Amino acid sequence: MTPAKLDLSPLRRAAAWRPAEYAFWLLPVAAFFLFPKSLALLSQIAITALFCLSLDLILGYAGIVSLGHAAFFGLGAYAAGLMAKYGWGDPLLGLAGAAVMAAAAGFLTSFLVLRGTDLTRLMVTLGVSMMLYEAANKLTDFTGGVDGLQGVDIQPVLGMFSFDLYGKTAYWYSVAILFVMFWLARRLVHSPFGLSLRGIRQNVGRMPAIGAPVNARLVAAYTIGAAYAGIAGALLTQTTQFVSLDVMAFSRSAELLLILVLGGTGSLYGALIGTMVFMAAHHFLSDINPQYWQFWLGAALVLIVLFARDGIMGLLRKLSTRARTSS
Amino acid sequence: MKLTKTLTAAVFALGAALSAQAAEPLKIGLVLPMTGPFAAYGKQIEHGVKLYLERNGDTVAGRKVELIVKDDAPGTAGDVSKRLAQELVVKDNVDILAGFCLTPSAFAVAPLATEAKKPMIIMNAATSAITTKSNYIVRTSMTLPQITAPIATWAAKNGIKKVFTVVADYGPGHDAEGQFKKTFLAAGGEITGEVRVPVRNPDFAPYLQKVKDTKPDAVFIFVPAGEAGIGFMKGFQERGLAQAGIKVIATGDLLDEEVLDAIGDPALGVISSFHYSEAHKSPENLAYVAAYTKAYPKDRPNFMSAGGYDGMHLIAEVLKKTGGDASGDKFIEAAKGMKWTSPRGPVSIDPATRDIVQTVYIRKVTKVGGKLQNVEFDQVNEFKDPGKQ
Amino acid sequence: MTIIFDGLAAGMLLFLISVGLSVTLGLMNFVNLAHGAFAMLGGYTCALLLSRLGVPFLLAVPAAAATAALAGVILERTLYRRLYAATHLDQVLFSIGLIFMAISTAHYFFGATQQPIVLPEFLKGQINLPGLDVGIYRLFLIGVGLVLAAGLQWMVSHTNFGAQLRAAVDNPRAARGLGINVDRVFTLTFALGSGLAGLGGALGIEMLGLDPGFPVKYIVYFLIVVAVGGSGNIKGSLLAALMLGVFDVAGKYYLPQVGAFVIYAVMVVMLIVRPQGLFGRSAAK
Amino acid sequence: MTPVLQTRNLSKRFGGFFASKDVSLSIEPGARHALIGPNGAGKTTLINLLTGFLEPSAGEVFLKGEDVTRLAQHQRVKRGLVRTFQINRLFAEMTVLESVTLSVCERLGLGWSWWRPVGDHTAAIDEAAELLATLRLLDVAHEQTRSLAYGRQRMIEIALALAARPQVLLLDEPAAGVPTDESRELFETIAQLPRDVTIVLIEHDMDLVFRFAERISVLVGGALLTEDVPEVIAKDRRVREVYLGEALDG
Repeated sequence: MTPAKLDLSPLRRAAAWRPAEYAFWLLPVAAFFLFPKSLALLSQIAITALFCLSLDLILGYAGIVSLGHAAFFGLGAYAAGLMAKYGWGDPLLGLAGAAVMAAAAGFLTSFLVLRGTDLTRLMVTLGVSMMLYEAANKLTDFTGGVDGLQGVDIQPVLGMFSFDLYGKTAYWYSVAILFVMFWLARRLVHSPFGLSLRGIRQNVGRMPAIGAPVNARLVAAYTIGAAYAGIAGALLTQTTQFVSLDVMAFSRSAELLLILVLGGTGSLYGALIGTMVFMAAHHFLSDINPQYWQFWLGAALVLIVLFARDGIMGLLRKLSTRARTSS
Repeated sequence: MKLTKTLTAAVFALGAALSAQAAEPLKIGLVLPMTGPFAAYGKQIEHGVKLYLERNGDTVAGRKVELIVKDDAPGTAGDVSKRLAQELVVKDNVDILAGFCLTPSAFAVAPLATEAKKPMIIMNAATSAITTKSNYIVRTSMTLPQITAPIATWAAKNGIKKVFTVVADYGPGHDAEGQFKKTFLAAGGEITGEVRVPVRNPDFAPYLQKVKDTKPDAVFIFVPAGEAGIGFMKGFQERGLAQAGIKVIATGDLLDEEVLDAIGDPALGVISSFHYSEAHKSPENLAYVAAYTKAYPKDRPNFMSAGGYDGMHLIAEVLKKTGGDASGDKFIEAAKGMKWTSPRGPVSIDPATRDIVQTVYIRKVTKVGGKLQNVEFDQVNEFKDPGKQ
Repeated sequence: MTIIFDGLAAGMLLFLISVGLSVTLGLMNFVNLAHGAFAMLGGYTCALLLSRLGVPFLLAVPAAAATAALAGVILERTLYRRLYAATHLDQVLFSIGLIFMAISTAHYFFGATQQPIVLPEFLKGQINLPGLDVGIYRLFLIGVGLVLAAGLQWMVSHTNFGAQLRAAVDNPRAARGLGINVDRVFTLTFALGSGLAGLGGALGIEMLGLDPGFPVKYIVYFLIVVAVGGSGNIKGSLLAALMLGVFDVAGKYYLPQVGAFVIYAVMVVMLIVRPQGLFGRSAAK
Repeated sequence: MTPVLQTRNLSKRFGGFFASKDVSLSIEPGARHALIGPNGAGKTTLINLLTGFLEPSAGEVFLKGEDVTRLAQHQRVKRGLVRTFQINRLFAEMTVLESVTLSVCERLGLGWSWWRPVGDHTAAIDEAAELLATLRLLDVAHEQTRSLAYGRQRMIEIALALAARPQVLLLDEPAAGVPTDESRELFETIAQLPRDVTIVLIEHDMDLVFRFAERISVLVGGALLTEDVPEVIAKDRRVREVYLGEALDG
């Protein structure tokens, strides 16, 4: 007795690609031709976007706040860097190694963040990342400490495209990886697994009552988020051929959280757009006013919170509804 | 150094003659932390560079100098520095990369300098190995072993037998510790204890207590200039270590002119070795300090501004020599062996290592006209970086 | 013994600079990461009064607290008020924005250098007892901290204002119904929180230094104390701060190679054992 | 016949206070069983103990003869023991159809499937739609849950539980806060559930209880006072005292 009355297509086709999405992914192609001399910045935007996506998976979907996500980014960065230093310089192999490394760490630490309030989680993730930071700082022989890890020798991508001064290879490589990872994440959030994560975020108390093992799901989500962060870290290592201790710093975690909230949590495009806007604003402001640019960034943040609380995605959604209702 | 002067004059004349042909502006990209925890460093270096241009005109070998400052805050993130340097090369088409406050930013950019064949002037970062990372690197600041070894030698010669070392727990701190131990032990001294403290360390009490308990003749301290040095010195005084007969010996970073006032009187009497002091007695320095104070009345000239000033000086002199040609290979060839009299005293670029050779002074903090100053009383001439020997 | 004393003093300093946050976060449930900016304001006020105007230290410190409290009132009236109902994340974002602005402003007016401060003679030096060296300034900090903790505890649990505050936080609508001026209570509490921050900032310069990076540099420490103590709990914050101070100092003395590890490890372990903090009955509120 | 749900000396202590005390309960398959008692009698606590939301201080819970005392909540759900909540626990930002599909997916064991989008799991969606049709919620299938009126949200609370295909359904005051006419409709829906679903109900409205329940257990102070068919309970002096006493206090 399938009810003939109900049109199921809104849910059936929820995961279909929309025209705006196709248009969005033309942006990186357009950017390549429009700003051929800013590819270094554009690559780092792509990498940060992937990093931000990883936080979105755990915060925006699974609802775990973290102030220590840079730990996984850093682990990935070091994993890829060390692999390259000791002869495993193939980029894709490096990404895989970084993902495995970060996922393992994510899995182990996920058990620490299952309990507690947001504040507790913030502080536990922060504490874990600070300890990793100190460890990386202490293991100077291994990581280079504050001086950074050098001698990161990356082979050409797929054995064909070597990293060049203009950053063309780095750019296409970063964008390609971002796209593939985004595509996977997009599948994931639209799947029943993704739906269950949304369920956990919206009402964690109900999930066990419909038979969902909440802790196991959170562990899985956290592990996946960590793996994503690890891949982003590895990309940074490979495109800059250097690892600085700063990859694990608190400021990186905090800034990331900022970017994500700015873009809007719980929507993958929010993570991407937030990164683009933040990094571009950062770049232009600091170029115009290298000493005091932070003031304007701060002012922008305050205004956003006061007048556009759901982040950029929320603003866009509001605008599109308004456009629809008026037309 | 009469020879240097004549040489400089000759080069100057030659450069002036050739300058007419090169008319394109000379673009210099300064990669410096202008915000964040190391903002004070970036500011000082920028001051140095700008002061040079102010005093000597902003046209070098006929080319007008154009500075492009990029904020690589926090200064320790190699990826940021590298991206900015890459942009400077690719987008802004700079002729010379300069600045580089901290070691990781220098390390991260080094391969880029090699690839782009651009001269890269290190104006502060002090890890010894930096100049080995690219053949296009020249340094006008100092290296840690270079400023550390003399204090160890001095201490051993002046009745200090037992030393406790306290260094910040990061690369440069480890370098300083290693060099101090090496030199001091070789000179017959004894290390009674060593401790590495976290870089961001609000309280030195436990370490100072440990020092006090082991009763050395002196404590050797290396921490990044800033609040760590202040905390150490204040704690040192509070705890009465001086009364217990313990001296402080340090590299000059601790007593950088910018933080000296913030440390205040507890700094009096501390002995350090360093390459620059505001109180250095030479006509060059007197004129330099006067010009600096006039241009930046809020700040005091220190070793970082000297690094920036001399970096710009080097660029200017090299261009005069090459006739305005700033291409990597020519620039570096011309820079090798360059000698001049800096506000800090006579300096030169070691042709073999492209690192700076300079006089390192032993100084004591004294009040001069109501102002705390590092007054020099001993020196090691033409001292090369011992880290590369 | 000296080590324990030093640990207590370090802990008390932690308490002094974070108790204001405990007030705003715990009692008002507002994640004010810009806490450090208020502390910095207090610090600069104190430093300037001391060095430029020659105001005595014991006057400059309360003046610093008052300035920070005043700034708190102004900002609460104009900005913070709008965000009481917002999510914690929004509050975090907002206060980070304020931090950025505060850093740049301080940088602009005072430069990036460390501010000098000279303590009055009677707070300098050390008293040497057999087996125990007591730094006078440290003793002073411990005294101020204890007085403050006792005063706050008394105020929250025994005064009319404390009762009004608790009612206003638990249920603003009901409190309004009871004739409590909720807006005023919140403004005053916020002023208290920022005033405490200013006080901590002023007292902390001697040991922590003061430059525009201050609000970010010690943010981690504030948060640790508040999280471990259970936010909003004066006694909890005090105990947590003292414990962290003692662990930290003792760790550094006996196991210097472990260094900064100790404080984070202690925090993580404590949070896992007691996710609500030491005394976190109302922490989840 | 083996009882489908059984407890043995189930107790829960908070400090010195017994929220549940030595409750031994036995519920037959297909039962329509009500739990009543004054406020604070421990009805919700009992449901929390049965479903694993709370861990008992002593005693056991058996489901279809199996000891489930140590099983986690979701494992009991998998075995057919499902509950609703006194205060709605819904997915505010999902559409009604999404919410119910989520619950169906969990039952079908699709919760770990991450490759195919929800929209491709047609069986799950069809089943969710069917359930909505039964509960007369089709017209709001694509509305966001939070935009609905309270009465309908209460229906979704039940729909989420039904999507888990319970064998034993524990309803904690399903009509709480629902206007009278809507609550009647709601109970009609409950009454129409097939007999292979055993229903245990907490309800304050005695009218509804006596109309619906076939057996009633009375809880007082965490302990089981008595259990019988409605006619007997209605005449029980002790029960009336309990309620009368409460009425006097109130």
